[in-house]
Amino acid sequence: MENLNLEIITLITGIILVLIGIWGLLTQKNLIKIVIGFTLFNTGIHIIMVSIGYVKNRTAPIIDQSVNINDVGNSVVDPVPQALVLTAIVIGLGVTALMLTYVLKMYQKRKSLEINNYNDLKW
Amino acid sequence: MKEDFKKRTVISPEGKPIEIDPLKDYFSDAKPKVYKPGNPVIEKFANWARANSLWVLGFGTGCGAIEMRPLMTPRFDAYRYGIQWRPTPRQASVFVVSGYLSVKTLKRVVRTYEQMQNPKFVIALGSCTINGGMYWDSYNTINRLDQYMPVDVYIAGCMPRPESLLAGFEKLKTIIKEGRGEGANTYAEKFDWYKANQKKIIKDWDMPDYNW
Amino acid sequence: MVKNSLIFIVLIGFAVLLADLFVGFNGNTDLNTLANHYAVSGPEEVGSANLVTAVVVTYRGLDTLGEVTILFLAAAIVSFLLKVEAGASRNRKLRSTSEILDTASKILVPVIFLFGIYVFINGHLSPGGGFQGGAIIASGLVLMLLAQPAKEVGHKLITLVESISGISFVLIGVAGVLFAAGFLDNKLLSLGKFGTIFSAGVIPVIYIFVGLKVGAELSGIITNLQENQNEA
Amino acid sequence: MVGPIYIIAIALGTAFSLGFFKKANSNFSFAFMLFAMAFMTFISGQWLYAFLTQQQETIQIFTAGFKPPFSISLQMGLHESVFLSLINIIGLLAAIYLYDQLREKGVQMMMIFVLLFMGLNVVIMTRDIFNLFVFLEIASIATAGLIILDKSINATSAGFKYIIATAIISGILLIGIIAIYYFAGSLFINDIIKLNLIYVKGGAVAVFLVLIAIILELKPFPANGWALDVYEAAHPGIGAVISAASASAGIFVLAKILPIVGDPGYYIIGLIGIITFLGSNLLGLKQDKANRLLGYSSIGQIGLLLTIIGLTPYLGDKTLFIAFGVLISHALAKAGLFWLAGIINSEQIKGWAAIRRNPHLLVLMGTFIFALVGFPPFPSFFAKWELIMQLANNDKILWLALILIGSFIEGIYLFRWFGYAIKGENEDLPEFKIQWNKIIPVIVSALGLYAIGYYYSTLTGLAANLNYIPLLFIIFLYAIDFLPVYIKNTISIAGIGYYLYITFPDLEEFRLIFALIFLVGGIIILLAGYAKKGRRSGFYPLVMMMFAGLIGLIEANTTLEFFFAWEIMTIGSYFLIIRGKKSMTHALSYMLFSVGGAYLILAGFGLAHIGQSSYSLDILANVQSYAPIIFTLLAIGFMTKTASIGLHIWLPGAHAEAESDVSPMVSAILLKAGVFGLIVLMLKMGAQSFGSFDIYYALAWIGAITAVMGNMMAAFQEDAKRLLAYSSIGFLGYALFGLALMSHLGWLAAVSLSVVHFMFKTLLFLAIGGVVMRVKTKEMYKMGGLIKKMPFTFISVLMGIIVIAGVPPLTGFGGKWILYNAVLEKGWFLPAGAIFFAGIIAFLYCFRLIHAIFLGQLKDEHREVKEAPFWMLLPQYIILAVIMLFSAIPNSLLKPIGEAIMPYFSEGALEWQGNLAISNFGYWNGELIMYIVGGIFVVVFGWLWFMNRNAQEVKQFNIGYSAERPSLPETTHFAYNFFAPYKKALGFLVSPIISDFWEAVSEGIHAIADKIRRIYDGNAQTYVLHIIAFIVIFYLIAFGGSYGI
Amino acid sequence: MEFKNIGYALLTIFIVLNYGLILQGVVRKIGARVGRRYGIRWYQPYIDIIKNYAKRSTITHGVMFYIAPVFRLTGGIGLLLFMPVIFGSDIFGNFSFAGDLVLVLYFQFFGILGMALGAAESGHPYSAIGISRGLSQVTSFELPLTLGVLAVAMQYQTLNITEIVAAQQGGFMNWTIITNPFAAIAMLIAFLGAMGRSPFDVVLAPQEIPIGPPTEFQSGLLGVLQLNRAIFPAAKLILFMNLLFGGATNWAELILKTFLIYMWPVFVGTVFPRFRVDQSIRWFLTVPLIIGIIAIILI
Repeated sequence: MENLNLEIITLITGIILVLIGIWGLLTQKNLIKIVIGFTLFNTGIHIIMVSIGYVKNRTAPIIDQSVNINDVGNSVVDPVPQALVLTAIVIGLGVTALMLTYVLKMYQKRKSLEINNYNDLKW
Repeated sequence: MKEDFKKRTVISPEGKPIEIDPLKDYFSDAKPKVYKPGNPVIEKFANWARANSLWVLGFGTGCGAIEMRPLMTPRFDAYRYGIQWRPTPRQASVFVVSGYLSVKTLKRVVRTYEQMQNPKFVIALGSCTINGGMYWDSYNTINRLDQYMPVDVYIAGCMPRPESLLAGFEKLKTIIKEGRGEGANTYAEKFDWYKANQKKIIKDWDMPDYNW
Repeated sequence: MVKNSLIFIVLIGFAVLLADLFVGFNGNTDLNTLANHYAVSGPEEVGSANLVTAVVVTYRGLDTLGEVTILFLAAAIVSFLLKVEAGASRNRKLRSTSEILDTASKILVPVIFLFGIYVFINGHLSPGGGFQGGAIIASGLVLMLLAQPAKEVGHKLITLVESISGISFVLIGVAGVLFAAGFLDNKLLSLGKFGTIFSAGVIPVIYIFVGLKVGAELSGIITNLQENQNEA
Repeated sequence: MVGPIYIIAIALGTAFSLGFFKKANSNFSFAFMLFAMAFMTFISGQWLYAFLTQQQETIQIFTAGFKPPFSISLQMGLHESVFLSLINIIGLLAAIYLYDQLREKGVQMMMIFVLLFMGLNVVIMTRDIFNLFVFLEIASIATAGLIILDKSINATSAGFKYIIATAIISGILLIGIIAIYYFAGSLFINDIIKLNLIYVKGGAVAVFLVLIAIILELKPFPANGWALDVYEAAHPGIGAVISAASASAGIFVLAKILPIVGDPGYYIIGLIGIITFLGSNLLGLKQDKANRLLGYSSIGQIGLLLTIIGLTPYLGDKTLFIAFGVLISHALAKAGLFWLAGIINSEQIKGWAAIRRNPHLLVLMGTFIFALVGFPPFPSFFAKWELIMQLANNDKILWLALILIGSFIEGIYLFRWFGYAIKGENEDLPEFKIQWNKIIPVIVSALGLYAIGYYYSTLTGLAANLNYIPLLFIIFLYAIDFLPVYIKNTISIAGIGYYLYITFPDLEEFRLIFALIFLVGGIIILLAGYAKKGRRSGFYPLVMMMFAGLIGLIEANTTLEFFFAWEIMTIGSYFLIIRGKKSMTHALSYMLFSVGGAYLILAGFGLAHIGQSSYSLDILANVQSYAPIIFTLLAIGFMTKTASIGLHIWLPGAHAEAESDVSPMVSAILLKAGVFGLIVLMLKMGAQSFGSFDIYYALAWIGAITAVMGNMMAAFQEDAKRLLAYSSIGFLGYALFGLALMSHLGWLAAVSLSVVHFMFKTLLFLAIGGVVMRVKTKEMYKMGGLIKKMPFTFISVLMGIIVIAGVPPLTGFGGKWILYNAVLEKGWFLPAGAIFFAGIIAFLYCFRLIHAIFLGQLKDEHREVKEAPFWMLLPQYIILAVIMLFSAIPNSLLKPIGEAIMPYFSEGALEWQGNLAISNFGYWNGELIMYIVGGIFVVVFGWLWFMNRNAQEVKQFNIGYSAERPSLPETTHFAYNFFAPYKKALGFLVSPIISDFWEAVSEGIHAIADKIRRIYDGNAQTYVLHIIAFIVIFYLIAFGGSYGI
Repeated sequence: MEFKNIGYALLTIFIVLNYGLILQGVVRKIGARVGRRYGIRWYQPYIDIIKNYAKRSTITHGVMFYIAPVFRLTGGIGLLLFMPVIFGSDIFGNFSFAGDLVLVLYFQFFGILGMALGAAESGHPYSAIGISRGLSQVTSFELPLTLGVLAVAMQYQTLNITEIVAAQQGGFMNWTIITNPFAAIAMLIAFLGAMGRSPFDVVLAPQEIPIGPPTEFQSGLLGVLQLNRAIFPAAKLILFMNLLFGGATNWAELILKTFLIYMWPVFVGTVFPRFRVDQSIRWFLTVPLIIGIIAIILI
């Protein structure tokens, strides 16, 4: 089990979160819970992203006292996934906000959070 | 009058109303013409042919009709005298009125007679056509046929046997050959008189005066 | 039940797919070329101590612009969808809050705001940045609205901040095209001395606008949601 | 030039600034937004211009002052500029279209709108894969915002489904991107391409995830329920944007990342594409909501595009040409249709009947429909042509077949819809208003289709020779549509006449003969047009379109020209047919058979091109492979127009319900196009057989059975025009039989019968048309006795039926005589027996036609009917004169035809001694027969007349009627079910097996479609499940068993 | 064509007309004798025709009604004149140089069609019913006839009737009926229908639809039709004689052969009762059709 490093654990956690998120998204009938399913899915992805960028035994890519300015290349983890995950989080935030807003609007119109009440459009 | 012969208004395809008078629009109202015999020589030849080609209208008006059928059988075989049956008045030349005539039948008989072409001949069969016979005081039969159309030959009897009929045809042949078979012309000449008689007895007169 | 088992089967398939994807993943031991370039040359080229900031704001500035735009879009859609129609009754039933919360919030909110501003101004030096700072500002607003539910937050102010900072961000980007090497070029301003507050070119400026903008956008979303809370 | 980066700057600046504006300034803010859109359009347009005309090189735009891969870079090249221009123009038009909505809903919507287009623009330009993701998200979120434009519950729930679905998809995309980053160490697409990730363990899956996510963004079947709901619920203006702009961008993105995947990707894309194309169109069949139907069609078109992209390896450098053609047609046409939907504002497609209150809108709708189906002169036509040619060349027969099947299914519902628009009930439908801002985009996109279509045709050297002059004439006629009918009629006649005059010297042989049928025939029939009053709106452009197609067929030298003309002719005739009363379903079946036939022709041409570089029609003579199949395909294609048995069901209704002077055009002239096609085909390809089975023998039997069945069905019709229509079917059976004989005499018979058929069918249709015009019914038993009211018409019908019956001395006999000789020469006696049997059956319907209409009892209502108008009679008598000429001097007709045949079949030609024709078997002197018969006739007549000169004229009820009298003409006229005993004996032969067959096919397909579409149950979770399952399934397909795509 | 041809043609017509009338009389006489009657006089048809011409009045329903008999008689005479009546005779070859067998086959319909038109104009429903039956029946027996004709034409490799007759010269073993029996049988069965005698005479059902199509014709118009009834069957007999029985080199042979051929429908007619139209159609399209197909296959 020596392979079971930090990044592997987080990666697997991320994958499991993704699967749990999808499972929730697909099986829950409550709109809010579906949104929660989505956020789990999203979070799982973010964790996967961060895991991918991790380099063993290194520190955050910020040049301060703990990082030798002349040996940055060998002391920090990959900054790119971190930058990407920042963007992804913000996008996820926007999407979640939109979902909740739509749910709110739907609830206002029909006073129901049951997803089966919203399939007038079909076929 | 039958409903169909009353005047009616229909709408034309263009949407205009059209007045229809069936009796005028659908029936010719021309009067019959008198056709004088032509050149005597030709006429004599023609009369010979007419006499030897008697096409009888197959119209059983009364009970006497039963006596006409045997004429076609091998026993009497009227064909050998040039007598044949025709199903349509258009092509027939002899009209055998076979027995009594109810008023209703008279109407049909008159109509049929008028549809035959000149020259045409009438044989009246049985006593009833002569004086009404046993029905002389009946409420709905006529007594004398010759008041309604010219009759060439009467064959008396009730019923006359087929032999009498053959004799009657032979008599008719003689009459035609002598040029006396001009019943059609007589009918045209005395048309008004015949019509008056017909109309007197036929109350529901709902047709043109002459049925072409 | 059939449906659930179907979902389960599909999910297993998906899990297999993900497993297949990462089966060869064994952790990194070294930076790849790209990351190495950022780590080694980043401080020099961009002048930002926070390498993530360097990547986010400069190298991948266009992404950030898009990111801000997404928030902006989300805010606009939320505001559009939840816009309370003019003339609709606004008498919301609000629970009164406790004195403690009210008082505490009055003390804390300015501090939170200040902290937020600190975070985005120092975005190029320390962990944090425009997004983080904006989020902190918005959290202050949440506290304020929790404490004083009846308080009307000026939408106009939010919009104004949002628009001005957004336009400024774009203008900085365009200025990069006009006066420097490209859109959102960092070297529009001098890089300054590495590790100080006035360094890293336009990064702090951009982060200020980003912070303001994110704060305003999140605030907009929050206030809109909040104003709708009893409408349902 | 203004740099592409300014598109972003302008769009963002505008979006952010819009926040300053208040609701009161909505006009100003709209103008501001519109300006931004216009400026974006301008930027992309000027780049496009530069690329097209000034050999501009592709440029890279670096951001942040660094080069990729360190920073994000954008690219501007020809392809980018094309897509940007297309998208931005659609955006600009959509903005104009949404003027009311955007103003009313406030600045937020304007921001969202601008940002959507900014997102799409960047998505196209960017070369960074993560940046691609970000801006795809912008576009998705903006779309989600636009969907809820009217805030209705349906729109909101559709928006929710959309967000959920796209969020899942983008999550997948994100996983893929991060994995790619992990494996490639770069986000710069150009770098990634170089790395060939699919050969890296895990990398292949990463690439697959990105690919499948992008495909899912394009809404492949069946993982696309959410998109359909969006199309249905969203405002049509938004639907247009999604369908036209977003989809175009998606396609571009796919093309952009495709090199990362490399060759194996083509297979997956092609597979998904064809499934989508077929599946979506199939489900569209059952759809009766207009917007949703457009959704199905959009997805179908995207499927086609995916297929094309997937087939890139086979299409080679033609891929771009094909894909652009399909895409541009799709984008403009679909946008136009969505915009029209917003104007009509009807949920159901039946409600589109309202559109014809404004005929110009109908023209626009027609433009879009025909562009979608791929008719000329639209870009899709050329694209489809090229696609089929290339596929055939690469021996991709299955793909070719599937694509044509899908296109055909799409045609079904589009034309059904169009049929409702032209012919549906529109009495009770609500009014609609046409606002300037809504109509301008529609007009622009229609004009754009024409312009691009023309431009497109110049791109292929092949299409450069296409003759557009007739089409310009059509446009001219459309422009003067407001003039009264006699002016337009004169102009049309003059136009045809002039065209004949200028082309006449170039024509020879069969081309000359058929040109004369088409053009002289057209002029003669058009003469009848003078009988019409008023404006006859829209008629003349359509007539001219049909004639343009017909003459195009004659003039065609290449397969493309031939097919182009064929399709033009189909359009024109379709409209002519659908103009008739109650002709909606008939026009639809006509169109479907035509489209189906056209696709067979297309496939045939495609296969014929295998291994040949030339496009001349002569390639048919040097076919390399599949010769019998090509022959069969083309023959069946042409036989849909000649309405051979099995393919005839469109004809009776179509011809019977058409207007009185259109029936002769479609029956007497149009059908000859099929004959002409068969002639060309047979001349070029010669004898063909499957193994030892002679195809021509089969054709002869088909012709014979067609003749028997057509004539027999004609005999049982109650409707006069339907009778004539079936008679046409029968007659073309003779022609087919004659052609199949492949001998001098067979062809002489076929061609002369074609000429004669043209004459008498024109004669009869015009005559019967005149009668129908007067009596206002087509049921023969409702007429009767019209000889006294319409004697001139009677004479032409009399002559017409004598010609049909083939009774000497008129010219119809000539054909029969030649056919007998040809049969004796060939020895195919059994089909010949059927042919002659059919000839006798022709008596039945001939007599019935003339008896039931002109003889017998005149009806009450018709007692004041007038003779047909002069202008209807004039063409009849012109033709009558020609018939008498040909009858009296048969070699005036037969000699030129014989000479035309001579170069191809010289064996067994007729020997002419004056008017005496001598064959190997017999002889025939038409002139002499005419004199003899005429002489006997005159003598007998004179004698009879002398004998009976004093005959008493009587009236119609003066008949010997068993001592009774008729009472009503209706009950006296024996005409209904006239051949009752015949029906009793042989009626089983004409039981509608074939229509039943086609109906069963149609119903079966519809039932399948109805079952399948139940998968779209309206639940967002189901849709997500579809997406995940789609990914998993294609993962299994791609990686199934072995590793690596 | 010269004017003397017209004279020859008139001669032919005269001979055939008289032959036809006498044949009619004789056949009816035979029919009567079979029924053990004395029967009509053999010259009765002459008297009937004269009688009809001697009618003084006529009615007409319109132009077509008037010229229908003309069509009919023209059809009959034309059919006769387009055939070589006597093989090897210039005089009685008539106008056979104008067209071949196909012309003759199709010219039959000239009269049928014209008659149908005229009868229909009378407006009489019975006429129309009769025509409906007649045309239906014609179509059905035409199919075996056509197959037979094709077989015969193929056998002799010509459509020229004179050549067909020439090929049959030299003894009865050369006649088509011997050399090509199936075709001949098919044609002879079709011939039954063409002659319109029992069992295929429901067209003229005398009492049901008073003699069918000509029900309204009378006087001179009927006379013309009667002329045709004499010429037309005779012409058809001559056609079949030419095709199947070796033609005739002189009038005596012609009269003998046609008389014997005529006995075929006469005897069949005397023995068999009437078919309904649908029955006769079915019958013609089964037995004779199959025989015809066999004939074709056997060529």
